[in-house]
Amino acid sequence: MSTTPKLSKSPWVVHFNCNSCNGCDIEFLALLTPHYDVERFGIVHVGNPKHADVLVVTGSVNHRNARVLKNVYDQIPDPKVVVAMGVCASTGGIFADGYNVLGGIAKVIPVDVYVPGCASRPEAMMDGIVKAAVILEAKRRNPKAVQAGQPVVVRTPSAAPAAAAAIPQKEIPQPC
Amino acid sequence: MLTNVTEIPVTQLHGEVWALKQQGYRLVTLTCCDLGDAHDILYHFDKDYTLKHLRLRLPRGESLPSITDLFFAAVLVENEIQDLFGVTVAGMVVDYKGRFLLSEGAPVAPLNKPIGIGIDIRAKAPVAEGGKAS
Amino acid sequence: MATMLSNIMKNLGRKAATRLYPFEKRELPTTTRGHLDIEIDKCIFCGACQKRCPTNAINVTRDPKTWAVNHYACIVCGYCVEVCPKDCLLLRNEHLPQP
Amino acid sequence: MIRRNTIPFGPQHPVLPEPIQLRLVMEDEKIIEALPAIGYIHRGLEKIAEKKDFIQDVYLAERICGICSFMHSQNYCQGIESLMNLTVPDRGRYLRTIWAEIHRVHSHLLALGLLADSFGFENLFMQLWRTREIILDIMEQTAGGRVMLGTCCIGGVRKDISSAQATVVLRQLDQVQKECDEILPALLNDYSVKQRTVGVGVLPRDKAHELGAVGPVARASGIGMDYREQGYAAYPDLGFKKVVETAGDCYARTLVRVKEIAESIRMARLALEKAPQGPIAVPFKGNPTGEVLARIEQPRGELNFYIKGNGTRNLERFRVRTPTFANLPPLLHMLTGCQLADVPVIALSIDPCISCTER
Repeated sequence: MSTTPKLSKSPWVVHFNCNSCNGCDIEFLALLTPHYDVERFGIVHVGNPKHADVLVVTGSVNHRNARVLKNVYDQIPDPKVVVAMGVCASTGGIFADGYNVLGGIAKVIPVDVYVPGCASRPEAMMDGIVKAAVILEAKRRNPKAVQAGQPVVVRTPSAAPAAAAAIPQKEIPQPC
Repeated sequence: MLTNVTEIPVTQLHGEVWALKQQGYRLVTLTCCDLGDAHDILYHFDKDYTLKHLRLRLPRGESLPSITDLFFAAVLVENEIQDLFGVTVAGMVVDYKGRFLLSEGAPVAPLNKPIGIGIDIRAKAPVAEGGKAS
Repeated sequence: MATMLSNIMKNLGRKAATRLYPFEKRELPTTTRGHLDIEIDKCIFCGACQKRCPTNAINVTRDPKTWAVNHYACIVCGYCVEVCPKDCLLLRNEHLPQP
Repeated sequence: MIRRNTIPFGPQHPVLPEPIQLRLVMEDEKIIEALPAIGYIHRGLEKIAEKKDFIQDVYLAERICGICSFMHSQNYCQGIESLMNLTVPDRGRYLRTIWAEIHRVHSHLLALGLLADSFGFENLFMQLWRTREIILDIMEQTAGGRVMLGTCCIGGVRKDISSAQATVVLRQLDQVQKECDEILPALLNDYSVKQRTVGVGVLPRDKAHELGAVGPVARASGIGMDYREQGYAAYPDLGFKKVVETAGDCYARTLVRVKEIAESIRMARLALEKAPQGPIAVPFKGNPTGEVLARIEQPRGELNFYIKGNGTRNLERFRVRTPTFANLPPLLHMLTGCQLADVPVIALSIDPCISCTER
């Protein structure tokens, strides 16, 4: 498997339910259970952010939990990687135009990996966490990349109209 | 369709709710709708799968008497109405003072219809506390 | 205690339940909704999908003729697939790969 | 001297998959008063529903909660159907029942697994969730989504279950039944489990009624209230039997769920076998007008949607009262007087779904 990283250290994951409908949360929990069993990659789900390398966030940000999310993020020691799990965490998804929803978690913390899907499938989540492990490794080798505000952004969803154009999409046929 | 609805004035609310409690009804929930100049508040009760509704019309600015002394189950929903519609509910057993579902930075009374045309009540509050920090 | 012990003994003899993704990819059911795709040659750029999309994930322009989906806003509900007059939208059953 | 302390339990707590804070006023180890602080997952769904049109709201309603997603959309569709005087074809009713009951099994297994995790029985948690994966496979095969089925639509359902699929599903349900028969006795008869659940978090019948408990919480306290008795969807044809227990403690609530799993599997099987052939949905025209309080029995209890249409594509008001919202006041009653170490077990014995509660 070319995509499988050399996990010099197993990434420990802390999960934060931000504003999610539970769909992605239970799928994330399903990752820990026998059918998917991410512990075979050394991925351990921990409760304490200070133990963790990877922050997995499900759901979008609202006015009350934005501060909490920022707190959890700040407590994770460097190098750290943030995975936005599901469309709500990426862009706000179906709740994007709610009055209490600020949008994707990128509004509050820098995001490295986006995982699509509503709810994200465990396989997609596994791909995302494996990707996060690669980025974690890169950040560890090159601490400069760790500087806040310069995350290794893998993909930018349409946070800004300009960024939307950068997404590789199925589109633009030749006008006939 | 909603049947079995009794329209009552605010002053009779306690008496009616008390009577229903005596008959063994269970409070299902409250529903508030914004009518523009007033709030339409429905109390849903249930007994053996039969629903009974009390409906009262509360002009804007008036406060709603709480029924939490009769039905403690109403405490969450009354706080919710206070948050989302800006209706003051008087005499609640537990009062979250408008910070039940919403917090600082969130819009005020977001479920009210905009008064007049062109005012978008859903306009987002500038930036939340978390947004500033990043 | 005894009931659980017998379960544990049974599990020892059983085949492992784990699906070895990503080393072995399981065969997905044909009905699965993975991600949205389009057969762009059939598209007439009517914009029906854009209008119906619950999350405004689809953006269609007539001039120039473009059809774009933001996969990170798409909830894969399949409503657009139903309303497409040319049946050119389809749901692939594998999930969108990481870039 | 006994001092009073206030302990915030949550919002991020290892046993809670979702953020809810319980402010516990303690005297030593005993809880004097409990108050919930919610709002961490408030999304403003009721307002979003007014902005989207009523067909898009089916998908929105489904995303009120990821665990009982199908039943939210089912209730919404039933509400709109009653406003528009639509009659769902027989096959549509049966298919809805099948998915709803399969969903209930998955939800109960999930809840029981989390309960096992809350008292440190991780092995049982893993076993229950392994069994639950079979249910998720069924849903993926038949509906296309593991969690979000997206099969319910106004007027019926969007997807049919072919007879070939039905055979596979029946076989898988057998497997679920077999595994449940193996695992669930461990939950019910194990000495250490009983130590943690019997007599803990007692909710007497009169209190349950007064505080408006619904679902398994009410049924464990002796209130025989299950809206499926009223016969929506295909329940009248399936000989539904409700499960009622009287003890009112955590063990009784677990027992209710365990028995309901068996009943749900039975009904899903029966519905798969009995489902008549025919159309699965009726077409509809126009927009909903009027108001209705739609009700349904969800895994966690009775779900109420107040839907008010005004003849346009957008709803005037959509209000959601989910079962956990009704079960929170009883939870506060159960917590009062118990010990801090029992809080996770009691909280998870009502199977809280905070995403539902805050919408």
